[in-house]
Amino acid sequence: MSWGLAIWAATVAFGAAILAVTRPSAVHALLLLLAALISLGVGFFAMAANFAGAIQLLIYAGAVVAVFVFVVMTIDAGDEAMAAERELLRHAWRWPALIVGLSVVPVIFGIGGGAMGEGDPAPALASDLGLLMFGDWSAATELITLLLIAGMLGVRHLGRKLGPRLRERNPE
Amino acid sequence: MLAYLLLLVPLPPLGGFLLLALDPYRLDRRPVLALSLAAGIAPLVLFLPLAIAYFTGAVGDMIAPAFTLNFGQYEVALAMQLDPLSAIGASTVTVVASCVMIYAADYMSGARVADLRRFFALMNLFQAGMLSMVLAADSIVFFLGWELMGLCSFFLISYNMTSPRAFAAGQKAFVMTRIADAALLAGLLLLFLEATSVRMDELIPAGLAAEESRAAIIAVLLLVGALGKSAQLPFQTWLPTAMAGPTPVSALLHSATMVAAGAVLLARFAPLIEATPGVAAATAIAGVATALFGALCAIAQTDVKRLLAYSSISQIGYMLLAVGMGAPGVAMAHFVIHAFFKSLLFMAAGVLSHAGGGSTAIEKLRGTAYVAPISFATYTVGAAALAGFPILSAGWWSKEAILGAAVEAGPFGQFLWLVALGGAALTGVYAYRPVLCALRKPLHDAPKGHESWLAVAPLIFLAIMSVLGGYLVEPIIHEMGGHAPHAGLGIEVMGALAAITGLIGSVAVTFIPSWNARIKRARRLRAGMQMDAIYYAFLVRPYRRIVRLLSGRDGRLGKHIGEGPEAQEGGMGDPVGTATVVFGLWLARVVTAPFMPDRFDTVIMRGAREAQRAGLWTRRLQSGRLRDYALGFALGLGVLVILGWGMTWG
Amino acid sequence: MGLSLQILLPFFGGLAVLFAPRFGRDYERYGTIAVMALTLLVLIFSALNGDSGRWLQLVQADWAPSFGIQVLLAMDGLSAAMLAISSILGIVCVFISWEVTHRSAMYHAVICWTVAAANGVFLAFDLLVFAFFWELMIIPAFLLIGLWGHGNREHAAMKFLVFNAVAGLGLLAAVFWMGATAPEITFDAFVLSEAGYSTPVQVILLLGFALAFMVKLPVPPFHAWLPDAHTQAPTAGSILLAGLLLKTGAYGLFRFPPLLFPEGLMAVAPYGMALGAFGVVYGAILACGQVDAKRLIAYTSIAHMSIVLMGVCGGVHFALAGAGVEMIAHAFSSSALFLLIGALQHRTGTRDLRELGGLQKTAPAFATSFAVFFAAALAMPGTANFLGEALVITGMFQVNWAFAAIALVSLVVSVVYATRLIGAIVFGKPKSETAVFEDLKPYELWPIIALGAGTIVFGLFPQVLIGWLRPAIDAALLPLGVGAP
Amino acid sequence: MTDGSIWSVAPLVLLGLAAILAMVLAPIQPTPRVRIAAALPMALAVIILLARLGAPEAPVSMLLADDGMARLGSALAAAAGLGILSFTRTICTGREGPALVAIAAAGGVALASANHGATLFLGLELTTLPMVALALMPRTEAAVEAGYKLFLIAGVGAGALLMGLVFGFGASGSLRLDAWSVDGPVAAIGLAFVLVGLSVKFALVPFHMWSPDLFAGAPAPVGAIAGSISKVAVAIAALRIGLSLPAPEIWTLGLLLAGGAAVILGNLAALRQDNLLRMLGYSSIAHSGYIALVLSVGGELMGETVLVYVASYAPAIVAAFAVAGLMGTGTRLEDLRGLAWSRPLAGVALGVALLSMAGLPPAVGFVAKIYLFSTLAGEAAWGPLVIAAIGSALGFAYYLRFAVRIFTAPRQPAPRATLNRADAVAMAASIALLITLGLYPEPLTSLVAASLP
Amino acid sequence: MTALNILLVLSAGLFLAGLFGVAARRTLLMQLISLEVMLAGPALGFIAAGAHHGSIEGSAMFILVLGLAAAEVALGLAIYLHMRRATGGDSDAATRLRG
Repeated sequence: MSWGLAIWAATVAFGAAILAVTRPSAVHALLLLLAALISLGVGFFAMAANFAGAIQLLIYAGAVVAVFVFVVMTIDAGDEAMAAERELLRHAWRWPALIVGLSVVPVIFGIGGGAMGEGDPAPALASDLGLLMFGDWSAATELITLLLIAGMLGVRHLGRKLGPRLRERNPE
Repeated sequence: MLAYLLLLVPLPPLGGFLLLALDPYRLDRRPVLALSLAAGIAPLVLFLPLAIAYFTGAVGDMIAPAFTLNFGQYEVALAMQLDPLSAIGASTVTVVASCVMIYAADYMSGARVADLRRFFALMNLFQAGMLSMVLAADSIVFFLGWELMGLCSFFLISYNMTSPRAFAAGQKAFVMTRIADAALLAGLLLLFLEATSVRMDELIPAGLAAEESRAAIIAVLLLVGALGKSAQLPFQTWLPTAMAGPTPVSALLHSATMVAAGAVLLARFAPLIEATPGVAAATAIAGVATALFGALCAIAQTDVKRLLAYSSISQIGYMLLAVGMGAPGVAMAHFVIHAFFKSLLFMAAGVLSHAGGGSTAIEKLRGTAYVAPISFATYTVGAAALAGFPILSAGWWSKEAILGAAVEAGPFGQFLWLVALGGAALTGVYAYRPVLCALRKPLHDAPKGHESWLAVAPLIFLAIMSVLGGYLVEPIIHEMGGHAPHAGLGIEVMGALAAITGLIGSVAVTFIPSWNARIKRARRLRAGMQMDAIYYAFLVRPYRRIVRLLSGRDGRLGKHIGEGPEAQEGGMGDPVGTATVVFGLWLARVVTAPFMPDRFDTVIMRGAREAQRAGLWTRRLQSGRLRDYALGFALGLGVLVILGWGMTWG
Repeated sequence: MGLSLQILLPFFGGLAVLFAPRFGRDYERYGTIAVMALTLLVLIFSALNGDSGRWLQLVQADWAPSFGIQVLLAMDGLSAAMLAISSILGIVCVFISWEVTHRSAMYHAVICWTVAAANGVFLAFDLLVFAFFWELMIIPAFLLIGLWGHGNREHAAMKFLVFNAVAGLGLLAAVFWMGATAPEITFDAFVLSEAGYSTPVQVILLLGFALAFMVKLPVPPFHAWLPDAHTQAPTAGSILLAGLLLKTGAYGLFRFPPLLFPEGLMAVAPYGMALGAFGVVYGAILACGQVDAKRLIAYTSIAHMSIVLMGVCGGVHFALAGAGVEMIAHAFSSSALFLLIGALQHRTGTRDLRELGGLQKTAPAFATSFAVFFAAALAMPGTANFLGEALVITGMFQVNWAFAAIALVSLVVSVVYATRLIGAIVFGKPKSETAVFEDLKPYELWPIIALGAGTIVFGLFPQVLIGWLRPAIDAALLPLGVGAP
Repeated sequence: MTDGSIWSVAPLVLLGLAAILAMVLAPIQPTPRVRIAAALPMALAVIILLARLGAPEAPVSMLLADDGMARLGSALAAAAGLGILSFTRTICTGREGPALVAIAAAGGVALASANHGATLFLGLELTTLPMVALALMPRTEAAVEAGYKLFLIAGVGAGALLMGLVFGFGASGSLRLDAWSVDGPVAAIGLAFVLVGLSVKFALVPFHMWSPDLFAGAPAPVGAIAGSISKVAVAIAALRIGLSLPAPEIWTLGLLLAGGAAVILGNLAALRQDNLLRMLGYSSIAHSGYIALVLSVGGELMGETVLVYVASYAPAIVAAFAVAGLMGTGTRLEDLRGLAWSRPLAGVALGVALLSMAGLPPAVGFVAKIYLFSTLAGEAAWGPLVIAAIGSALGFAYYLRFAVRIFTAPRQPAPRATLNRADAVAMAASIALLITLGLYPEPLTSLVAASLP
Repeated sequence: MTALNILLVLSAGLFLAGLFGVAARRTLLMQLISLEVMLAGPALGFIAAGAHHGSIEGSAMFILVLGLAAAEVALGLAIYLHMRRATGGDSDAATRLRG
């Protein structure tokens, strides 16, 4: 349980995230996102949440970002798209930065300074997690599956060829 | 038991009225005439035995209660009574009414069936009204009869539907008599409050017992009521114009019964009048003044009916003089005699004018004496009674009684006697004018026409009564409890001399061309001293101006209210009403403009515009661009987090 | 039970009538008559075997206890008379609108609902329910004028709605304030009458109530809506308006001020009488200036109702009895006059007095019935109107002679406008419009006979009527501590 | 799993079953039959919930509370879901419509009975994602755009909620809502984040921007879900948080600011709207504002007022959307002219719904308004009282504008369109509910009083 | 300033970075990426708090967050592909619904 390594990994992830968000090119952003997620995974291992770390690396960094890469590959995000993006970005970031900055100050001082109460750090064992997820939290597990089903239903419908009636309703 | 017969007296004419007015069986001409006559004469048939029994002492005073009403703790018993005044009044009314009904049956034979039915229905209703007034034992039935007469006179005067003049005359008559009725009602109600009962025999003592000022006010109100109904001085202008009605109406209503009802009223409440000396004097003065005024105006008339109308006014003036002098009995005697000869004069004049080509102008009557001899003869007898031809005519006896009563009433009475004497002389002058005119040769075409026996029969009867009536004066006065005034031989001789000078004057006026011309030129006198014009200028026109001002007919008020029917011409002005609307609009505009979901859309649009501008601002906020939504989110987050953090400092 | 039927029967009857045309032609008319007749029968039945105490019938059941609202219906002589009038006028309305075909099912339903709402007002003694029915009453009348009126009907209907709704606010404000400040939230009129408010508070609350009643009465200066509403309303609308809605104002004045704010009423009474006196003269003068027949009768209604206001404020036994009788007499006479003018307009298409005339020749039955109600309009003795006015004048003599004099003036001025009305319509030569004029049809004649009989019978034999009103009058006088002088 | 707790979890299970059943049957059976298959378990869930209103508490797990509020909220959510099912037609919501509605109802039930961070988060997301999916169903450009806007803003909102839970978890060590200590800055900021998360779903200003576009663009069921299920559930969750936490300043102040702004902005923006759905969107923002004001003011009547307001708003919005669904998403003010004559049942349903939302006497909205104003006046909170008064006055203006249009005479007599039975039943039920409760509010008031501690 | 404070600040930082990304970037894809970054924030926060307090609920909540992220990616990309055809992937062009 080494807090130093965890903090170090988190700062790397934060830096990667900042860069990902500000790069004009989609591909660079995607790679930086991947880097951030991987470093988070390392942080989880550092905090002895091994199962979470594994899940993070395998599913989040692996599968989820893989889908992103697949989508980015299908569309040709060529350089003129990048130029257009840089153009769009240049004069559009001032206001958002200011407004989001509003809540940075209270977060840093409020959270940073806040008393957290001493906790007894203990490694998060996968067995306890299993017991919890299918014991007390069985309702939550059911609900998250329902959530995924909802997402799946939506995606499946969007993907389907338009039925005859629907096509005549919206010709495009 | 006999008392309930009393209740039956006014019922037949009432029944006649209902049958004729509602006409459930669609009667034809003949049945209508038959029914009217039956209903008209039935009260005479019913009442005469009662009257005779009463006068001969076979049956005493009696009261027939109809039904009782209770208002809260007051018991109000409506009833009819038989006492000297009601007996005399009722018998006169029934006799005269029967004569007029018979006369009318012939006179009106030319009218359409529908008009005939309407005419006789109203005549019967009138008779029911008059009888119930005379026989009433309580103030409510009295006032009911009183007002019913007013209503019938309105409809009868304007009987000739199509002529606007008749309607105007009817309306004027109804309004003026109604003013008097309002005063009478006030008096009766005040009396009721004094006596907490409606019965006459309790009202009068309560009126006497009332304290000074209230008794005076009540007496004055009763006097005004009488003056109005009997067309005495301040209210006399409606009677001459009322001649627009058919002759039988004039004969019954405007000579014998309705117009004289004022005298009956004063006779009924005589104790109250006498109790307050001021009012008694006022009654006498009003009477004498009207008598003089009536006589003067009558002289200048060119129309025989207007002449007779003014003569009715002056004769009733005499009755009021009698009551003023404290001799109601004498007044009632003159009422009876006057009823006979005045209705005779009207009916005879009617026949004569028919004979003289239909117009009632005196000039047109020339030569009718020879065409309708009987009616001319009866007219002459009537004129003699009117003028008070000594000894022979009944008029002389009743007038002498009045003059005698005036003389006996002390120095003030003697002065009034002198004036009354002058009046009597003038009466003589105008009374014989139509008679003498009828005797003259016709100017050009000889008048033709005939006299049917149906019309003439009542004339003859009345002529007889106008002569023999003198014998009735003494008993009537005694019946009424007064004493026959014997003012000594000198006064009677003076009276006779006045009558004779009247006759001579009349001959002079008719036959001396210069005097005749002066009468023709006396236009102001003919128009009743222009009293009519004066009333119109000072009363009617200002009232009309107020009405037009308030009802906005002059458009001044109507225009500025803006849209809606207020602006259109005609009866929309109503300042007080529109004031509230204008105030409401102003209030709406100032206070509740944006929220008034109402037709005042000008207000709404102004209110809505401010809300709309605010609405547009918010909708611009909703730009549709997702990034702005995210910015909004970030802003909200920032504010809340700062607040949250700030809170924990404290 | 009989009482709640008085309200529910016409209401659900109205609903049933809505669907009646499906069953056959004119079924909605027979349906409405049946409903009204049934309501009348139930009324007579419950009135006859009512107990002899203060109230003939009393129904008390709570409706929404959490808000302190309860169904509190009570009936005594006065409200029984009013309910009878509303049912009778309902039947009369159906008879005279026999030729109305435009949406006639809805038309008859609205008539039923007006009667239902008016019955609600006459019976409710829970102030909130009373205020509810008071506001509810405006809607059917608004529809009646707005949808079936003629000429500039939207303007008139809107003016009627605004006047009455705004006035209703006064009533609502007072009721809510009283209900809220009562120890435990209640709107029961009897409980609130013992609430013992101080005199100034009573005066303010009384003004709130009076505002609503005086607009409905109507008394100048709140009367601007009446002439417009009457001229644009259909005949049945005018009859319901004149015969029923005006009476609710009078009934309200008769019932609640003495019950709830006796001291307030005694303080305000002189001003009330002065306003009434002004109204009498003002209404009468304006009536003389009118060109439109219905407008003329509308202004006479204002004059007559001002007399009722004077009577109620008189605080003396005679004045209150006179006000009660005048209310009922006016219901009969003004409804009949509106009926006749409505029939006249139906045939000739105009109400302008300058274009009418000569009906005596062409329609004698019409002329005769007009004459009867002409007599009633100018308060001829023998008609109930005279009795009402005479009693009020007697009461005024006991209170203040000036007001009595003014009331007498109204007797005289009433002759002027009455003769002007009958002169323009019945007398004179028949003009182009009135040349061809078929006489009254049976369905118009029977209501006239009924209303005429009502006026004459109560005029000649008022014993029945005054006996009925006695308990209500004594109750109204009791709190004033006046009792019988 | 004591026997009592079986009944307490039964509704959630039944709704999950309904969702699965609908999903399975979707490709095989025609949609009406799928709708009935989904409707039956839902109806059973509603019945169980109403039956157990008085029963003793038997929480099945630490995640789901089982008190009166939860049951009433769940019942309302499930009933609203049932109502929405009636007008989820295949044309606008595809074959997967009923399944998504069932999922949303399950989410509503979970959120209503959430007293733990996890169920609060899951409930919130379970009501949002089906709405996004449903919004996408017609695949028209407008619908997809609306869906995307909802997707993104709701995603951001969920992120904020999670951050709030993280801070709360960090500060107090437990995710149970009633275990939060509110003294430190961390917990306060955490509560702020949670409030932001909830406000997004509650569509309070400035987080409301997705709502009008969603109502206007997406098919009717989506708006109905947003207006009824999600508003009911979020209101009860917020109520539960408000009741369990000892009056933190940020919570009341935040709700006051956001709520007040929502009332003013929602009403003003709705004033000149001609599109029915957009007007309903803005007015739903306003109604969330009223509830937020009540939550911020507090007082012993707060619970009853929120429950009565929500109970009176849900049927009204479902009825309004049933009619809007019938008439297509682009219905403008003009299209409503004479609706009462061309489609009597739909016209009356929409008319009564609008009257109830405006708060006029015959409908139950009037009772809700009485509760609202008596709470605000009772706590002498003059600011919110004035705002609420101005808001409802403006509300009269635009609601009556639409309501009057329905009852005015149509220019040309439109043909009488026939409703399918499900629509007719839903509309009739909502009219009956709104009017009877409006005239005789006793059952509702006693039910609400019983369900509160 | 315990380790947890720093970690929580960093997780808030991640969240705010994601929020900045959504607010600033116009293309749909970048907004979706920023959304993923935003959801990474709480993931870190839950794990850190769970570790600090030794409670397994952190990891459980992490799994829930993960589930949500997965569902959102799926839906987001599906919408992105569909909207690319109409508005060329630019979120500012998608303003049919406004006012």
